[in-house]
Amino acid sequence: MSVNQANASVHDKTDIQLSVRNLCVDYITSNGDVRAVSNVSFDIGRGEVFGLAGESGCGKSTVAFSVCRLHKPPAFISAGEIIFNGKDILKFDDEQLRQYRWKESAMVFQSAMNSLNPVLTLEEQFCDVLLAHTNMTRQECIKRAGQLLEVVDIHPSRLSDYPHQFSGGMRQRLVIAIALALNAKLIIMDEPTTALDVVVQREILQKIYQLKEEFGFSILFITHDISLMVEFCDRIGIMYAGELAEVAPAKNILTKPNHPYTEGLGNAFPPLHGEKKRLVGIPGTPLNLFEVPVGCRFQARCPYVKDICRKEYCTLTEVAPGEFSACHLHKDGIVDIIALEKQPVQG
Amino acid sequence: MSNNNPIIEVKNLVKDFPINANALKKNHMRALNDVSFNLYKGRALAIVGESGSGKSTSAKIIAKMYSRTAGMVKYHGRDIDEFNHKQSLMEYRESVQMIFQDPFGSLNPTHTIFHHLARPLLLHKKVTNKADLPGRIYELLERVGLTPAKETAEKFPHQLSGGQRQRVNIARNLAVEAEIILADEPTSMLDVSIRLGVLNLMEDMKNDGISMMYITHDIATARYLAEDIGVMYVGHLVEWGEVDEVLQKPAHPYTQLLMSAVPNPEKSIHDNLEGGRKGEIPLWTPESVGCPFSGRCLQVMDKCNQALPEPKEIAPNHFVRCFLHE
Amino acid sequence: ADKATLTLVSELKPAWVRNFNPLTVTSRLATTNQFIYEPLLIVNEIKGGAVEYRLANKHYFSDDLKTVFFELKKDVKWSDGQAFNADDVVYSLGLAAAGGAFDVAGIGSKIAGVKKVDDFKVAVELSEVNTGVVSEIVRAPIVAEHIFSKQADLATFANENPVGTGPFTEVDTFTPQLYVQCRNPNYYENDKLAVDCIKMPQLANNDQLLAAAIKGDLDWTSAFIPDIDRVLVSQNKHYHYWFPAAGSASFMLNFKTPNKDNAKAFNDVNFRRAFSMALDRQAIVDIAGYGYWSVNEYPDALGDQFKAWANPDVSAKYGKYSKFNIEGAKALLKEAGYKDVDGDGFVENKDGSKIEFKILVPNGWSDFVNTVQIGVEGLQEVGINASVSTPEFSILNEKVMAADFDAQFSNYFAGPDPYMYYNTAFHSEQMDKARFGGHHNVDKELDKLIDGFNKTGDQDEKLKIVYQIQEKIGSNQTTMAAMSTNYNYQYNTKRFTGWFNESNPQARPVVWPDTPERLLHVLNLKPVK
Amino acid sequence: MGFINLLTRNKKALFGLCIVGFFILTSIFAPFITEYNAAKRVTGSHVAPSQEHVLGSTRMGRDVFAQTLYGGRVSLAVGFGAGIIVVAMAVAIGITAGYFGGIIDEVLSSLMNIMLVIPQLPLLMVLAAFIGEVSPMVIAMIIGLTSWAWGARVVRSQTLAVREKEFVVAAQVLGEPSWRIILIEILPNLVSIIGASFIGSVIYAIMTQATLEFLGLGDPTSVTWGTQLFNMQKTSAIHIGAYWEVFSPIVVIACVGAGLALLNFAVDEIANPQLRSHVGLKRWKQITAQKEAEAAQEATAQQGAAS
Amino acid sequence: MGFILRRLVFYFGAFLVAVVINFFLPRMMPGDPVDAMLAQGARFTAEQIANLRLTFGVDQPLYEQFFTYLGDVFTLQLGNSTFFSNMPVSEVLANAFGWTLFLTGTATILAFMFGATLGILAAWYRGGKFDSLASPLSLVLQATPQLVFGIVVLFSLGVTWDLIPISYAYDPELTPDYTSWEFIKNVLHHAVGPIFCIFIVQLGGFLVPMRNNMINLLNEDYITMGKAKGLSNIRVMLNYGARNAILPSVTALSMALGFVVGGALVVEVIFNYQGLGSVLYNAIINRDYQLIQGQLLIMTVFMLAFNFLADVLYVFLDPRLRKGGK
Ligand SMILES: Nc1ncnc2c1ncn2[C@@H]1O[C@H](COP(=O)(O)OP(=O)(O)OP(=O)(O)O)[C@@H](O)[C@H]1O
Ligand SMILES: Nc1ncnc2c1ncn2[C@@H]1O[C@H](COP(=O)(O)OP(=O)(O)OP(=O)(O)O)[C@@H](O)[C@H]1O
Ligand SMILES: [Mg+2]
Ligand SMILES: [Mg+2]
Repeated sequence: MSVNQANASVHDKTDIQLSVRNLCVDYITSNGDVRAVSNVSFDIGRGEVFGLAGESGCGKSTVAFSVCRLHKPPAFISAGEIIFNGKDILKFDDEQLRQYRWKESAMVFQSAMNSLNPVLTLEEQFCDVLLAHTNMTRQECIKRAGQLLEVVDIHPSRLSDYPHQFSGGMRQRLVIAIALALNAKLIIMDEPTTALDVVVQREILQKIYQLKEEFGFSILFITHDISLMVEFCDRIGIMYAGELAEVAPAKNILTKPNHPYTEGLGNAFPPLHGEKKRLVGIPGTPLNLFEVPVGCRFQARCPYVKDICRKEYCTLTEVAPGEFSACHLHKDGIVDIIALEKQPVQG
Repeated sequence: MSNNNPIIEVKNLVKDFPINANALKKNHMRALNDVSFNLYKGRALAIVGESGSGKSTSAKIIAKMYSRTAGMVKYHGRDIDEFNHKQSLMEYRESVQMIFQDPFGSLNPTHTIFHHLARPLLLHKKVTNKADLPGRIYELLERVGLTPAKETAEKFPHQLSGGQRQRVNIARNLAVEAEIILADEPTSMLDVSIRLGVLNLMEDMKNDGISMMYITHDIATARYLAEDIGVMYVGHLVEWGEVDEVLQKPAHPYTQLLMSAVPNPEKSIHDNLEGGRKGEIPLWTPESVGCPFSGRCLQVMDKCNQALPEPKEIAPNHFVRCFLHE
Repeated sequence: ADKATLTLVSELKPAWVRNFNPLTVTSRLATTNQFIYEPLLIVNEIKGGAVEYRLANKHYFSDDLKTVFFELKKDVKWSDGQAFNADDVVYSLGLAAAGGAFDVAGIGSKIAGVKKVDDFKVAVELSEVNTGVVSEIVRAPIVAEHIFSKQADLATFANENPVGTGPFTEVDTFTPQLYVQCRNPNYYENDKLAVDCIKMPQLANNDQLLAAAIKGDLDWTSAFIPDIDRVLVSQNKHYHYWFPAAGSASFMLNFKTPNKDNAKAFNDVNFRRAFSMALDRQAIVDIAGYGYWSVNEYPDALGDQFKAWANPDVSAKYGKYSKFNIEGAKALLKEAGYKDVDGDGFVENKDGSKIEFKILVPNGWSDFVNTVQIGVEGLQEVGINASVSTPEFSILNEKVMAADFDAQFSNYFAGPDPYMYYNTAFHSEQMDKARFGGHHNVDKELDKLIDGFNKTGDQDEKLKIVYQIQEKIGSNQTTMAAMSTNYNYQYNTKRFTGWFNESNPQARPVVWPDTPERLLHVLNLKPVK
Repeated sequence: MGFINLLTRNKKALFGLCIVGFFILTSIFAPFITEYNAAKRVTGSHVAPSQEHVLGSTRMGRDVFAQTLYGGRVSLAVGFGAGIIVVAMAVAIGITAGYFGGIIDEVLSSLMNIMLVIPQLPLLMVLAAFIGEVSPMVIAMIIGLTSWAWGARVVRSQTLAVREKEFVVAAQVLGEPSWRIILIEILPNLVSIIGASFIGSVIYAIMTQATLEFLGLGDPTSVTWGTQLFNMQKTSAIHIGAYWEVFSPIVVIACVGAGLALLNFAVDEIANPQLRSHVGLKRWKQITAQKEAEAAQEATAQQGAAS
Repeated sequence: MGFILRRLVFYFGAFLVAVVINFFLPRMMPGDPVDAMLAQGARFTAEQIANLRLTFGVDQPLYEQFFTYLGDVFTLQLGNSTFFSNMPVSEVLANAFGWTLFLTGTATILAFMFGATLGILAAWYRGGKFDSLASPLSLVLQATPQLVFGIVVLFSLGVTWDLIPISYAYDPELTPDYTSWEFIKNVLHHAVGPIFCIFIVQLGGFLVPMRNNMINLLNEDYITMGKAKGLSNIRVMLNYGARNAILPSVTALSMALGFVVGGALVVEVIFNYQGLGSVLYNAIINRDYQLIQGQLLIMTVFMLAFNFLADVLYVFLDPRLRKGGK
């Protein structure tokens, strides 16, 4: 693997909040080990919203969990560095880690329904995190919790309620409020709104954006809805089968894809306006991580596959300023994928 | 709208569910209120709306999974209640089939794909000679793109991916040669990259003359697949009609809100929502009056809280239930 | 000085409830009779029915044998100081004569009336001549008229602070786990009584009794202790035991069995004799009986307790059928025409019909169950297809009384003379009243002989009758004797001496409440210095 | 089948299966293992273990080894027989209640709940006393007929869960008859909980039978582990020091219980994949420990280099 | 509150059914107290037996007995025990009740405390040495009959080594005095053996479910969130894990406590402990109808009471079952 691999970053060093370097995560299973995240590198700047998109199972959550070092037993970080504010969190001891969590980087999970402890009141769930990380008294904690609730438009009097007494959207906002409790510098959001209706989803994302502007934290945003991601993120990383296929500014990702997979993703979303035509999406099925081929991982589904793709691994390289792609097509100087003549594809 | 006769005609459908029932008191919620729509041969009707708005309920009533509280459902002009005897019920079941949301839950993990396809064939006597069975099954599997068919047939559901499982479900519907397919969010649990494959397959079936009801959260795919669309809100069909007409010129404030909320790469997260504001979704009961959206509507009027507006055809094949269009 | 306290177990109960009313059989404590209420006299069974006078001085029959007179001791006082006299006896026996729930000795039908002759003499009129009745009459408790006659309801009267004539009337301690009865200050034989108090620890079952005995806590018990030499005596050198012969126990076939095919065999004396010869009595005694029993080879199953009554002629004539002899049994069966026709290893009737039966024995009576199992081993060996069945006691009882069964194994209780045994086991009137006469073989002549036993007061006459009875039963092999059973009795010499035992066989040594002789026993004990 | 495969792949299950299998086989082939008749006197009383009588003899002079082997036949048969009855009833009642719901469910659920609150052992004791002469098979029947409630409850709730699954709805929409849905679609999905309930019932039945017989409510002439205990108690085998008579049945009961318990543990893991402790976990632990050790080494090396 | 009310109705129904069963069960048993005395070798003449039967009054017709019984149940007159020398049944039970409650209650609560704690630890350190040893071991112990432990403990600790008493709840020589340390020590000494036997068997019943629950829970998002919050391990384990995992165990505990009253029959019989277990055993062996009835009745009442308690407790512990919010 190339050591001097390009870092998918457009930031200068001082402005970087989080820098993931060659992250490899393995799942140790009884059927053998699988590398679910392979050589992933990206940076997130201060105040930036960085999106990770990709099919189910491509390793998005695994990356997110690794950034908080929350990965659970079968997952094992086998290589790489995760540098937060200049320190490699993979080298933290337990106490450092405890301090780092939530204070530096907080996390909002996919399902708010399940990420609040059903038997504790909100007050307790706010206070335990405040008490664990600050010197506040309980009284102060309750006050702070009240303020946080107001931030997400929930009345502070409801602090004594239990999670089940809130609606799905409110719960999601509650989790966000808890994530804001310690002014964390990075908030990781793993599909924070997938379970919600579009109207609620938009409200919440607007709220998050507004809070981001106010508090200036960075966001690692994960979803598989690319349309949404394009609206919400500054830059987007597209993952395929544990690897970053492409990193580019959000605006370009659909209009000017640098990787056949990105292009396929773009084509998988029928438009809301304009002419109706038959779309094909991406043929084939996602890669089985137990059967990783030599060469490019996307080869089996790629309409432009060439011999080299079956032989050589392709690293993430900068193909245009701020745009990175892991595709052999670029090596050969072919940049505009859309201009390529398409081969007929079977559904 | 096509001028041939509807295959399914739903008229003023009402469905109540008991809630918080105890021995002393029976409370009800109204899951469907005065809902009317038709299904036509070779056309798809998409039903969109937020969770709990009654989409699945209406499909399940048509499939005779639920009884109805009031209103009428006709199949080729006959009340579906007439299909209650063993024989006629089987006939009806043969015509009306469903595709479910959860590709994991809709196949029995303890049986092979072969079993899943053999049952409908045998049950509805599509195959009378057991020797023909494998051939017919392989044929179906090939038709839904599950090749090699023989190997797929021997697999268990957990050995297939989500998309493949939905294809098996579709094959199941093809097996009985159903006339109507009620697809309840068939792609919502599928990955973006395989979603289209399933949708295309459904489109092919529709083009082969099957009548389809497509329930979804995803307005973009609704537009992709369906000719007609209905928008539901809290048990009410608030706006319906030809799909592009409704989506390009949403007339009901709720439809407008929905359209402005749909993720769209051409928009920005900062764009404001239109037509309505955030708020609680009301619990509709048989006693509730007025328009269900009145609490969130930006253009709410007094009468909105007093009566439910009647449907109005504001353009050919474009109906809306809103006092703004009286 | 320390009191001489004797620890005894005369009853196994889950808790002690304070009740010393001798008229409530199921609830009174086991130390009520004799120890609080002395009897008129004690019939010493071991000494062939010799009489030991207690409250009475003397007793005799009228010439027509229809009345019994009891003359009472004059120096007896109730423990509250009141004098004991004929009124008490008339009152007490009157209760019994009236029959019903307070007739705890079950003599109501045998007594016509009770009369006071003078202050110290009582006449008991019998309903018919019965020279054996005294031993039954004296089982009715003699209570204090001045206390009992004042009670509103004798059935619920708990008599918590008893006033009695016996040695231990003062209740010293009483808890559900332990109670102590101490010396009656007014006891008429206080000079003879060396034991000051008797202590009764509550024990619920044999295992606990055994555990307590091993620890040396108990002085006098009558428990069944398996393998007593290894289990108890070897653990505690102060323990001794004596197992005097008690009743007997026999197998029997139901002559009236509802099973027609079995009935053919059961009614054939040769079959019964072969059955008897198949019983390995020595093994039964040694294994099932731990050697406590003795082999019973009396043709009439009489048992060792009544050795003196046995007719040597009968033994000579039929004794061979009561001896274990597999080959003999086989030969006898063959001779009588029982053959294994179908080759299943078991013999069939002459007409080829099957003989197959179960021998009933009550569930939970382990030693008897084992006995029957050993018996069955022999039976199967000679080709008789018998097996064991262990129903609940009450079910067995009902079936046997109703003659709805094939075979059973039963023990017999003995009295001072063989009358009780013969009467319960062979008298046709008793067959539907208890399990003892389960063979249901009705023999009117035999009935008459048995009835005659108590119609005479002459001992020689009685012996003659018994000889005749034995001839009848022996020739018929009505039952198949297995063993003479034994009384269980263990004693501890650490604290007391004077125990009855083989070399001092003064009376039955048992401490259970149905052994009046225990009064004699306690009076004989002396504390060890 | 997959189920069997899973069972044999699980170490605990395999161990449990071996134990139970061992006792089943030894009792089935008892006549080939011992020459003695378990119900007959073959030697003296309480003979200590010797070459001839491997586990000594009882008071009645019966061979303890033979009794334990033959006793296993009856005890295991009772266990498995009762287990089958329990499971059959639990499944029939539980599925009916769960699938049909409504008033049927109300009635059957009440029945289950009432069965559950009636104390079991006393009920068994009273019934045993009522029947009078309780052969082991009768005990199996009684246990079977009184112990289904818990299993029925579990089956019912699982049925409720499965009934909501879309494949059941799909079968209904397809027009499958109810009996077919229950037997073909739902039942196979309950296999693991039925298995767990079966094993649990077998354990319970073996224990209960032994207890009833020990308390003297069984048939003392039958040869079972329970009557072995009863007889050893009655003959004070412990006081005599005939430990072989005491411990033979106790050890086998405990072993069979243990084997079945291990099996059940494994069935639990099969029913609930989250409980499975995979080989991966162990390796994960090793690798993590290794990496930590390396890191520590590196740290000290760096320190060394720095100083 | 509707939930609680409905449970109460059920419990009352169950109680009535239990009363009926309690009445008929003992009467189905063959024999009567006199038979029982005879079976124990008592030596009565036929006449004596007849007289004895008079004292038990079992000759009323069944239905009359039933109504008398029904009336008596509600006035707590449970009749007199024949075996306990005519003591009122209520008194016999009252005497034994305390001991059983003490014995089994202590053992159950200890088992619960140890089981729950060890279960939590086993799940937390899942796959570790402790887990792979303790969890199967406790299950194995649970599958071993109390009978076995009873015999082994009694004869090893009690008889062979003479470390613990083999009978009674306290030394019969002592007068009960619950304020004296001597006496309490004696009581404890007597209870050690039986408590141990009950404890060891019940341990697995709490440990394994607790462990399994906890393992399931540890995959829940809120546990991960607890960790992500940077809370200490102990806090996550207790407040997030155990607090939730304990819910089902609380039901199990109340059920176990419900069984307390009759649960330890075998152990009580083996250790001659004067609790309800040995009372029941003796009552059955001695055909003491009234006592069996009374005992079954209070066992059922206890079961129901503790079931009810479990329901209430569950509502109390699990806020999701409480109504409220807005
Ligand atoms: N506990 C586990 N054991 C083994 N493999 C796992 C485990 N968890 C995840 N994986 C594998 O790791 C890969 C990445 O999983 P991950 O959850 O990160 O995907 P994702 O991109 O977040 O998917 P989704 O969009 O569905 O959340 C997948 O192939 C998955 O099969
Ligand atoms: N069997 C039922 N019993 C009681 N209430 C029901 C039942 N089925 C549905 N409901 C209620 O009826 C309303 C409509 O439900 P339905 O499933 O039709 O919604 P939906 O629009 O399909 O939602 P989703 O998008 O989540 O599937 C909901 O509030 C639901 O709670
Ligand atoms: Mg994910
Ligand atoms: Mg739905």
